[in-house]
Amino acid sequence: MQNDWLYIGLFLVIGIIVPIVPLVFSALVAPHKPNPIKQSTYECGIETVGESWIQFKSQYYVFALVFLVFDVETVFLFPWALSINQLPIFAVLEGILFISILVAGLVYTWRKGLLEWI
Amino acid sequence: MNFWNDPINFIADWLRGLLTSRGMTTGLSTVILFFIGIVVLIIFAMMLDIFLVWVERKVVARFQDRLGPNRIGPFGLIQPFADIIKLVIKEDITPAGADKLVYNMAPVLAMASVILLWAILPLASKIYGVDLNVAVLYLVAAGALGTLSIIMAGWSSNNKYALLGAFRMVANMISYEVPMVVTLLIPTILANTMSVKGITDAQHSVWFVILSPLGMMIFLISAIAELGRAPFDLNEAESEIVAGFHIEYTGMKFGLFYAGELLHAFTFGGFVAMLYFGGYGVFGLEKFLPFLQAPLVSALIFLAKAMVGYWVIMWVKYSMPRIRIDHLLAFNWKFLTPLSLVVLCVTAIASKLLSGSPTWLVAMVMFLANVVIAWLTIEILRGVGRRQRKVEEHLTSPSSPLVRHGSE
Amino acid sequence: MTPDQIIFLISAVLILVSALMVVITHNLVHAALWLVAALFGVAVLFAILNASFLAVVQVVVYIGAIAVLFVFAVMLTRKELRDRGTQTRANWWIPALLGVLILAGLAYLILGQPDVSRTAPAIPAGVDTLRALGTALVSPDGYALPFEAASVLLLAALVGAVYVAVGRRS
Amino acid sequence: MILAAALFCIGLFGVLSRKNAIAILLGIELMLNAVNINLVAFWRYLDPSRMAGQVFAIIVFATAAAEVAVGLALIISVYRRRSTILADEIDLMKW
Repeated sequence: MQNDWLYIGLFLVIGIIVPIVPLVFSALVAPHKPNPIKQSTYECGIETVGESWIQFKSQYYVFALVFLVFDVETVFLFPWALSINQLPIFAVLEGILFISILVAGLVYTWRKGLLEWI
Repeated sequence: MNFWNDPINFIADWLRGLLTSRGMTTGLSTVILFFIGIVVLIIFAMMLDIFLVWVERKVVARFQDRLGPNRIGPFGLIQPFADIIKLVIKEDITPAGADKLVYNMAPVLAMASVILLWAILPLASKIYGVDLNVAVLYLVAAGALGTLSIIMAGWSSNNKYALLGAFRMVANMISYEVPMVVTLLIPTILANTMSVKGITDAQHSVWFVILSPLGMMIFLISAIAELGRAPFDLNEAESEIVAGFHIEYTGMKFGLFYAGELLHAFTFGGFVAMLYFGGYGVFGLEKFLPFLQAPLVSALIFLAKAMVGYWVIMWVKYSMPRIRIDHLLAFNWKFLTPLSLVVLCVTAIASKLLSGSPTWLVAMVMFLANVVIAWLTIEILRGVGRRQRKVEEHLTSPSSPLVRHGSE
Repeated sequence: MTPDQIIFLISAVLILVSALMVVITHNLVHAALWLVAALFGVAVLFAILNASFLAVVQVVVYIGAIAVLFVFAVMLTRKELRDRGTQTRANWWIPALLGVLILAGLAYLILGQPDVSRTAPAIPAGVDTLRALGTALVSPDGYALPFEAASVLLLAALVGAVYVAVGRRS
Repeated sequence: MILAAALFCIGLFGVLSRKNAIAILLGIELMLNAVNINLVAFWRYLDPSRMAGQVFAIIVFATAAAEVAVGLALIISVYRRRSTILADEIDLMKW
């Protein structure tokens, strides 16, 4: 099996155990006196008003969307970046075409004024 | 194989011999071997983390020309330990209504995503976790885990400010991940491989920073933004949203977030060093001074460079004012991403055309190309600035009753 | 039982359990988080199948972007503050039955295949699959057209989604 | 492959039995992943030299991403207008 991935897998397992150790340790050591006052969420003094799952502007969604598209684009570009030396000039131009199409998308969102954060 | 120039493999073989002699299957012994290797690496990382806490406070003090902690022990070296003990002792309060599982998982994930980065960090030509051939993408994946842990923290602590802070932070991290990934592409093109070791070897002749200074600049800026350090740290901004998504975490959980962030900053310092400043190579001096080859020494070189990178991050942190969220995001999408894409295309074309030529020619041309791009962008910005100002004058001048349009 | 199989089984169980949880949990955000666990299992699976590029891409694209998008969407559309009441439709057992039937049919078909053996690992060619992937993706005779078509698809998705999401704002 | 089939069926079950529109999208996402697993499995076991499998898998990634983006955008706009996303209330085509 891939030794590299075995290493990464093991690394992940230990990576998760390492933060847990102090947590468990502190759970044991720290005093446990939960009382409602202490547990009320910290609201700089004022009581929590309403539930905390408030709705908010769709601005966040647009940013996540543009990020998703560009993320997928960069993933497409990685193999292209790797094989750039073996291929004739045509491949490079092709990659540039790929990028320019998506930049057009970015310009569209920019024109539509969606990138402002009102 | 004498111990000096190849410690890791030497120990590895010795251990393997020991284990297989006990009759374990080779597969199992490699697993145990990896296990020991990883534990050593992580312990080293954690020790470094504690040391970083001290360094941070000391260096910060120097910036603001006051003395750092020096009460406990020589130069306050024991101070970080005191902090840790304090954090462990403090009571962990989970807010009412918080969603237990996710609430406890978030700090663990935050720390785990940083530790994962250490798997591929090349300390020296021989000492490194594993030479993945997709190391660069692996780095982005660890970043994605970080974003996820922030969302979990923000959502689960059932606190409006935490949620708002978390989402602002996520929006910030997400939008800065794009230029970061694009500028990660540049070393991949230049070194024609994604494996970390390949990139460092390719830089023996000339550091990538000379080939694409702009790429390095953009990577540094987006890395700082990705870390949530000033000037992009609107999340922990005291004035605005209290403590962002950290609010509800007390005691050790907060300690994990804090330690994670510090280690993250140092690791990124290391990555900047590795990607653009030639990792552990000393600008090609390797060939003449054989002793530089020794892994332990090159590890020191790498750590020195990483420390310099970290110092720059800290220096920026404590001398730059905080940027407002909309400028922050607008800056990224309107300026950084297009610029990084342009630089990417230019590097691609240049590296393609000059693939045959000697390296110094490549370096020179690339450098010129980057300078030209930089000059162009300044030109465009000046133009935009001028137009903006003209619009301003036109509007504010008493003669025009026109209400100032644009985002109120 | 070679180590491969053990890891394969573990990740298979992980994927199935978290997939089931995605479908069953009432709280929507939990469903999204279980989805992340399932996607992670799939990434481990890709790693086992030596498709290392795909494994990392899976983590970056799916968990990095799509899971985040889901959480954002869940956040944006939470009219009723807590998902009270059963999430599943009244007569939920019909789809369950349908699902099981289809599963049985597919399993029967798969096992019927002559050459399907549980572990028929073909040793991959020595070539660095990643670079081969790159050349295949871009070379004119290879898959150049889908490469560009994918970019147009992404552009269309971006424009459409942005237009729809924000609606008719000034 | 049995695993992929099982995952596909779970996704299908999710799509059919969930009320919330977003949960249906989650189900679809599961089914897409099942397809991906099959693709890579075929690539790995049948002929790793030819790159068809992996390229196709990446294209599936792109389509899945695009699909989720547009789907969620629709849901949000429906939510803004009708302020409900429970599937059985959005069944009239022209409202």
